[in-house]
Amino acid sequence: MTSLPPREAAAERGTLMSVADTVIDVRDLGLVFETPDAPVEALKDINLQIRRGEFVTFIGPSGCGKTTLMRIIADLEQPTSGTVTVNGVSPHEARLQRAYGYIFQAAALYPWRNIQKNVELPHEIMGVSKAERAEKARRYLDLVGLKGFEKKFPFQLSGGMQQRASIARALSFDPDLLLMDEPFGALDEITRDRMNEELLRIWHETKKTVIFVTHSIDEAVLLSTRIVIMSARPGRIVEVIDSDLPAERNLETRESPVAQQLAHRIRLGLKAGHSYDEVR
Amino acid sequence: MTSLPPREAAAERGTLMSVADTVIDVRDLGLVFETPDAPVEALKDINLQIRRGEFVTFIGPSGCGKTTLMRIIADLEQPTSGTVTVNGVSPHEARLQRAYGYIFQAAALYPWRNIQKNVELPHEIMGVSKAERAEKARRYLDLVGLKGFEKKFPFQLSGGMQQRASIARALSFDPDLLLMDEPFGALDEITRDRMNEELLRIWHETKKTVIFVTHSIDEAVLLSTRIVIMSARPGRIVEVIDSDLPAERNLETRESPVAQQLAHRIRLGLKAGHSYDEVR
Amino acid sequence: MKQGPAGWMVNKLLPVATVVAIIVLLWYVLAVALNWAQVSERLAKESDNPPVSAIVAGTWEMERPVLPAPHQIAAEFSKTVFETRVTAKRSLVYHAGVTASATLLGFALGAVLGIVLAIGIVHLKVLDRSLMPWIIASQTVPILAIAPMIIVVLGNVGLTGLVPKSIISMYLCFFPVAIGMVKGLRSPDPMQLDLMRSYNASAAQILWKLRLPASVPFLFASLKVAVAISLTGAIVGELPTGASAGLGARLLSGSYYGQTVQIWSALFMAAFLGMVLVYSIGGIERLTLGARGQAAGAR
Amino acid sequence: ADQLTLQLKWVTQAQFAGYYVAKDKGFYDEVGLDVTIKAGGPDINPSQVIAGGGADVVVDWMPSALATREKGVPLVNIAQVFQKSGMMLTCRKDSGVATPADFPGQTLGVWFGGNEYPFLNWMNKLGYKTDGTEGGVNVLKQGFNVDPLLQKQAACISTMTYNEYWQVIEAGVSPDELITFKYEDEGVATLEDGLYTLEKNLADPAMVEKLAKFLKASMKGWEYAVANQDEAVAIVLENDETGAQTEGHQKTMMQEIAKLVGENPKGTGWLDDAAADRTVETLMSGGSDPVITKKPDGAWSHAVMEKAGAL
Amino acid sequence: MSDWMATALLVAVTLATWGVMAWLVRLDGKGLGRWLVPALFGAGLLLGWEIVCRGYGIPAVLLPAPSQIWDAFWRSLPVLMADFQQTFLKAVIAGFVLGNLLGFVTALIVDRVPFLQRGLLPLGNMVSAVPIIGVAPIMVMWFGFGWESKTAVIVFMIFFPMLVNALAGLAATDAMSRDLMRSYAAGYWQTLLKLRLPAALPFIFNALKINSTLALIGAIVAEFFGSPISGMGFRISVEVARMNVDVVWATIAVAALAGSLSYGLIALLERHLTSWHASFRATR
Ligand SMILES: Nc1ncnc2c1ncn2[C@@H]1O[C@H](COP(=O)(O)OP(=O)(O)OP(=O)(O)O)[C@@H](O)[C@H]1O
Ligand SMILES: Nc1ncnc2c1ncn2[C@@H]1O[C@H](COP(=O)(O)OP(=O)(O)OP(=O)(O)O)[C@@H](O)[C@H]1O
Ligand SMILES: Cc1ncc(C[n+]2csc(CCO)c2C)c(N)n1
Ligand SMILES: [Mg+2]
Ligand SMILES: [Mg+2]
Repeated sequence: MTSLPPREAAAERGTLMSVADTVIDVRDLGLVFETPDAPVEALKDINLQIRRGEFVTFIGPSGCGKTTLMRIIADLEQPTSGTVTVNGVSPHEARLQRAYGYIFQAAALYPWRNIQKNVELPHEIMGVSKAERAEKARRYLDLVGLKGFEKKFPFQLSGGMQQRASIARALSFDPDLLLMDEPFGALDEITRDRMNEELLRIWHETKKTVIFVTHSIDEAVLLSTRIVIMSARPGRIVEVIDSDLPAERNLETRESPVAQQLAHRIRLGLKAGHSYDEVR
Repeated sequence: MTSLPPREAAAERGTLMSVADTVIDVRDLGLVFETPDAPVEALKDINLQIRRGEFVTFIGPSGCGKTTLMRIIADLEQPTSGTVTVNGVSPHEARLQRAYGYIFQAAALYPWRNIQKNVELPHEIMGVSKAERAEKARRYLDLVGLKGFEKKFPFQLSGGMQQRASIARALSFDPDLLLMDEPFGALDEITRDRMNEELLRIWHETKKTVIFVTHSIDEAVLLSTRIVIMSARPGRIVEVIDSDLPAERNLETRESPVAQQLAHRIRLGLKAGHSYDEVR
Repeated sequence: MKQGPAGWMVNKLLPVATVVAIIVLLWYVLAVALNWAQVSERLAKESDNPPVSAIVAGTWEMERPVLPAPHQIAAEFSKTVFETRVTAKRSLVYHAGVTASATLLGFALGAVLGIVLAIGIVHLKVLDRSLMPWIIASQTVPILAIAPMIIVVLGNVGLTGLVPKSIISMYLCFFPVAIGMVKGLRSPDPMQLDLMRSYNASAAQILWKLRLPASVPFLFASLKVAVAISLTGAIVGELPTGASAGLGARLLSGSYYGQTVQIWSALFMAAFLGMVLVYSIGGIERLTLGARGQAAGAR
Repeated sequence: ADQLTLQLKWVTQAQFAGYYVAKDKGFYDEVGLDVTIKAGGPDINPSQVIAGGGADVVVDWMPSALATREKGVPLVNIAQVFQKSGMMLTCRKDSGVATPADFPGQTLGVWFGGNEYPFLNWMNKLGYKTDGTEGGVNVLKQGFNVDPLLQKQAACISTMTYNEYWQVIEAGVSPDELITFKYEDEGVATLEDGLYTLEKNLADPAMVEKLAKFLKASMKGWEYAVANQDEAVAIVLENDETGAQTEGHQKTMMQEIAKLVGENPKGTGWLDDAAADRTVETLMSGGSDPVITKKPDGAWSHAVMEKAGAL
Repeated sequence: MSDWMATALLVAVTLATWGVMAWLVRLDGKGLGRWLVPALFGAGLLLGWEIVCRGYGIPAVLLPAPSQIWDAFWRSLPVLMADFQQTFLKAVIAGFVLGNLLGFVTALIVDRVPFLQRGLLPLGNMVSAVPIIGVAPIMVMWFGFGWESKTAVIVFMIFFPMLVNALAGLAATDAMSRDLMRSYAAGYWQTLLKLRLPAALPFIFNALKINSTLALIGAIVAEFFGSPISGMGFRISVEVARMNVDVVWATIAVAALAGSLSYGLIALLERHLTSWHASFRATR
């Protein structure tokens, strides 16, 4: 069970890596939710290092702690044990530096703002000029296929459209670190493919670090440089798989034997770690 | 573009069909949303008949009107043109007869009820005795893998767990007609497979009629007797594909050449009807 | 929602007119019941067996009825509203104007104070812990008891007329605003807050862009209550200075001289004023909510 | 002109005609004073206003002024406008009250707020308990108006000869249905409307001078009002900001007020020491709960009145 | 004590209180600690008050110092207790229960019958604006001098806040939750009981809290317009005129205590019944 990406993979993408390049460093992390009845051990003994420019995917059964882990990294939840650093500083400081963009599992649009204004929100907060943020919002809404819906309110959009608006919101302010919690779960296959292509392109061009949660093995294979397989109760990492796929990818890459084999490995890992049967 | 299922397929499943067996009859349906700026033509010229015991899947790009169509059938939205009957009566009367169970695209759990109580809700409404509904809730929570979470409140559950609770809620009161709007979108592959198996089993045993929305072509292939492919702006039906798969299915059925071919056809249909490019 | 004038008649006017008609009818009956004793006694002195019809008619024509009949109130109302110069001291419009200005000033002050306090409480734990119980306690101080003291003290420092009344209004009406706003400012769901945290939005930004918009429904429910209370406050403020202008003074002197009809017409004026105020808030609410497209729910 | 503020005990009405007349007819201007008249109301306590510095002179009743004095606000009577008390108890004959002996078991409306002392004293003299126990009288705190009598919620209510009594009459009750007990007649009368100022003002010659001017002009106003009642009523109505007073009622009031102001050989507003002593006596014999516990010293002074006479 | 000394002392007390409070809050006490901060705030307030009264020589008939109020409290305890019984235990409790019930039931009816919503609500708004001091004499006229008229005034006063809030609450469900109920063909009462009432609870508690203080004020003020010779409003109006301002403040203190305690009770109940509401979780 290795948790550092092999140098080769990184070198292949033409990035020079050093210790300073460690963006996320999670050590012996644990989190127990205290609830009125029994405490829930959401995460246990999590160790993980993520380097600049990596695309790491968390995959695992529903309720295994993917969201929780991501929230800890984003300083939205406090671990009960262990340490986390983001860019060498605490998640708290990293958040204050606006180090990341977060796409939530639900769209989390503000009902009183129309779609355009929802996408402009982070820019407003970060003090971007009116003209510029309007331009950016338009561009990214276009990117996610919501042109023409700028003036609509969230309740006037379908589920998938809401989710796309929230993706546009996070991408548009161009953070170095992207935390994406099942961003494409509500999209149809074709739209999803487009979004995957766009994400690959953006990641490749901008060398962002991406942490990604998905339930789709295909998606994990297509996008990731590393896949973290988790299991539930307590949530822990059962396997970390490095992808042998080249940095240059497209939708066809999924069909390649290497990809197929990778998908198989993930499926096995998931099966092994799946606690569903234990629970029933 | 045919919209009646071939007698053969029905016969194969051993069901005798007649006109009286038409559960859903949609004719020349259209719906235009009036919004302060421009009106949105969500559905146009929809014609569709669904017979008892069918498993019909709607698939199509995000925003094409799948949810809207389902909501009309459920009498949660009023069409602006055309007619719909459910079990020979208007959707309104059908709703009053509690003809269907609806699983929403989002979990729609009540925040003030714990999970057990949320699942018991329809039973309370339908006047099921305390002991019986508690028993049913427990059984179905177990079925969706939420044993041990009965006393938790919705905010203490992960996204996928919430969705599963809402599935348990709809299945538990055993309606003849199931309307399921992307029920498994937030689930991991393995859990999803289990849920698919369960759904197949329930459908087969109880001869329910199911209308199902999904973005997963594999899922559509595995489950459906008929697949309705829709396209957006305006939302209309572009193709209706009858499944040649046998009634007896399991997860492996997906790998069969017939299934593969079916998936390919769906993919083609989706591509043809996909309006994404037009929009950009 | 657009509707023609006919639609307006059916949807707005007809229901109100019906309910009003029923109330007026009941009112006449009640007037008979409440005034019966006095009228029958008076008539009994004149003739041995006064006819019922005479008593009933008498209950609607009393000079100092227990409950005046609607037409008596209407007559007094029209006399003091329409047949009097609005600047004259006998004009109800003049008195309503005096009270309305104190109400509005007090309401504005109170709303601002309530909102500021709520913002403070939501943001500063010290205030949340320390202030809240005392804000509540402040409202259990019977204002009428300290209203004269306030008026006296403010009078000493040269503040007379509008300001002392407004301060009493403010004292009463900041409370519902503060309570409602604390709830409203805390109503955004955790994910919406987390989104802001992920942007490292400042407290001010969270306030402006999330908490305040989310609190709007609470705010308006509170404002409607507050404006009604503010009117009460202004009128209470007019009580101790019973001889000055305003609806409160009108009520007091009416009450003092047993001029029931005058009391009731002042009450109606106050009620009418209150209705106008509450409806103005409602109108503003519909405009804001409409602009946010929140009239309908989420899918 | 010198500024001076007068706080009245009640709303603008003929009870205070003298001051409004003095202001309107320019009597205050003549002596070089700019007088502000502050109307009172049910919850304005003039003594509190003057203690807080909100007025230079107040119109108050002696019982409450003396009680206040014991509480540490050194009020001094500088003039006594009303020579007689106008308070009485007005009862309905049909309630069965004919003499004070019929009071036990009956409900009596009483004004509190400093005006209850003479009543309590009276009951004490009659030996009736007022705490609601058996054999005593039932006391109600009467509000602003005469409703309790009209509604038969009380057998008797407190009235002033110049005001509430006539309201009962105006409400359609004929005088022969009523029986009245004047406090003057029952020997429990206390002095009512007088002018009070703070003791420290009397130590300041300039202030005494100003007050003397004020008294002179005010008494001139009173004499004018008594002599020209219709004009005085018109002036009062003119000054009534509520626009609620009626001419008829105010004319009756003015007539009755004139009787209370009465004739004093030493001039309008001269305090009769004997009457003051009687008031003190009445207040000190208040049974278990006397209003004042010791004889007040220097609670009234003729100095200003004398000075006014010399002007 | 001279003016500037008093001022200096005042500033010192203010700063010290704030400092200690801020420190205590950082400690984030649970249980007893939670009450320490408001208690300290109150203590600071009282100390400041005492300093102002003594330092600036405020006459006791205008504003007595807390120490004097304390004395008056113990001196007149039996009287205060009788007043409390008359006003709070009789009028306030009855009025609070009745008024809230009436407001709530009216909200249900108005919500149910659209015709009434359009016909009665405008008039309800109107009635709400009728000032209590106009109503109080009328209620005394109709219901007599006893506690019943005070109860009537309270009912009148708190009816509207409950109506408005309950209506807002009943409308506060989101569309999907309502659709769920529709999909079960749930009847009116079922939707009410299982969806709309729980969703309305935060609003209803809002009204209950506001009303708990309004009820007390209403009763006290109504007593100004006629009462038997006991009751907190009676005491206040009488003792103001008798210049026993310390007794007035002692009565006010009793009122404040009773009001705060009832408010606290309601808040406790709210926390218990609506613990699921975001406002109780979002403080992280
Ligand atoms: N606020 C909370 N209080 C109590 N338990 C919680 C809370 N939030 C999450 N949990 C529990 O923590 C566990 C992990 O939840 P988490 O949301 O991280 O799962 P997940 O891996 O994201 O699942 P999914 O794929 O379904 O979104 C779950 O068992 C859940 O019940
Ligand atoms: N209340 C509404 N007001 C205005 N437009 C609406 C409203 N509801 C839906 N629409 C529009 O109707 C169209 C169809 O929406 P619908 O929710 O049915 O899509 P869908 O096929 O379910 O999409 P998804 O897969 O993303 O859930 C969309 O363009 C949407 O913007
Ligand atoms: C609440 C109340 N308290 C006292 C009085 C008595 N009072 C004080 S001054 C004055 C002059 C009347 O014209 C009267 C009667 C009252 N009426 N109402
Ligand atoms: Mg999750
Ligand atoms: Mg949908």
